[in-house]
Amino acid sequence: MQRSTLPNILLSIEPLDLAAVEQAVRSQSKGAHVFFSGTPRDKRDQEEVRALIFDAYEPMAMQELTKIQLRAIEVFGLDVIYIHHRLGKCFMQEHAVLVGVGAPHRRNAFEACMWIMDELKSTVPIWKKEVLTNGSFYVTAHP
Amino acid sequence: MQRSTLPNILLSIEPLDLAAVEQAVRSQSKGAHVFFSGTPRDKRDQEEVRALIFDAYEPMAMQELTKIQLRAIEVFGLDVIYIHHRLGKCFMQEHAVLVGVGAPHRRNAFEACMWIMDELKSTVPIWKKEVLTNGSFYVTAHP
Amino acid sequence: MEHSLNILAFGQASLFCGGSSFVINAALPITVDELRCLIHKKFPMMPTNYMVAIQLEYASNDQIIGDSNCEIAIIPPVSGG
Amino acid sequence: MEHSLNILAFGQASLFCGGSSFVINAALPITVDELRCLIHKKFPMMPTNYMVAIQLEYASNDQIIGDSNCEIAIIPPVSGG
Repeated sequence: MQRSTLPNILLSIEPLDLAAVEQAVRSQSKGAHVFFSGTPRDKRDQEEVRALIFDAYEPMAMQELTKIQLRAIEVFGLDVIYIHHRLGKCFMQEHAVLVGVGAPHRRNAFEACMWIMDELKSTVPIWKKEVLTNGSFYVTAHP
Repeated sequence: MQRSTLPNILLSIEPLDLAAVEQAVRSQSKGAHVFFSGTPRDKRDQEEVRALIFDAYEPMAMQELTKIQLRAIEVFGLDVIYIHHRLGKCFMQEHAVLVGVGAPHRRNAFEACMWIMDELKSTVPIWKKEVLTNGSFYVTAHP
Repeated sequence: MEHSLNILAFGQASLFCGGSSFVINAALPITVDELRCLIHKKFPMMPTNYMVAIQLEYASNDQIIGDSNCEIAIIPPVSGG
Repeated sequence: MEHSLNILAFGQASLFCGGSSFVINAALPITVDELRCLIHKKFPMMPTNYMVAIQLEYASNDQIIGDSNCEIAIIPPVSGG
């Protein structure tokens, strides 16, 4: 299988690119490919959300994401895995997070992708602020 | 939310387009988007597979896919759902099947996508022939 | 009175009946189960692990076929996806 | 002897300490639990539902901090994804 130059783990202030992830997964895996994209929800209670701002403790976030990557490959027998997370300002309809996995069978691909998102949301030091259209910020105390 | 002209249910002899599905899901749903792509495996026992050929009982397949679509929306509370299946000759690295769903929360999006694929594989009248590189065909008796 | 039932065949089934459809002669009404017996007599080599669809819907074995114009198909195990 | 520990603060925690880092003076070695008490004394309004990371790894409350040069961070509940 050809190697891709797309990084498997990425924290990026630029918009994330599902087509690139999909292309990279497809070139390295036959069988079942599952992709997850999280986009900002546009409401916080009654208030309209205009954008998200993501901050990270970058070196630790990279290390935690790498742990997730290695564990997912081992546990679910993945052929390939990409985990990309947006940093900085993320507008509506942009990807906040992208996960792409390839495995010989779909059950493993689905379960890996779910597990990756559960882990990411509980361990990776990234924080979200919601920018409301009234100009205020909302910071979740208990996500 | 803007409507998309992409059909929600599609049987197509043309290559399937994940980018189009992703774009359509994103324009109609905020929150969690899950995409599944099945590509042909390249081995049948020791023999190399060159392509797949899909035949369908088309009017019944469309009807069964529509049942899956409506049930998935109802059970999993989806915002949007696309199920596209390739017909005719499908080469390696082309999508045999594409599913895209959008839901407010990721658990529902993942579970819907898994359920859709399970249903599709057990009820939709589509049949696969594997074209081996030695020129012979392989037809699964018990998939 | 005998009727001619046109039966559509797909997937593996079409390999055993030599094409995409065939005709079964039967006195209507008959059940799906009875139709299966007639098909088995005509094509004894055809595996019997198929479903029958009537008017694009999966039919149970005790469902009755009363109309020779309804669309009948035999659906061997599917393998899409 | 007192050492100055530089503590990185992220997310909600940074709203309570007025920036992305602050200094705690402590006689080393101390445990993570003892560090938490010192942080609570300095910033009583800061919620205590954070984790402590030492050298980029989550630390348990009984882990010992013996080196004032190690990188220490307080990690409030994360909200990525």
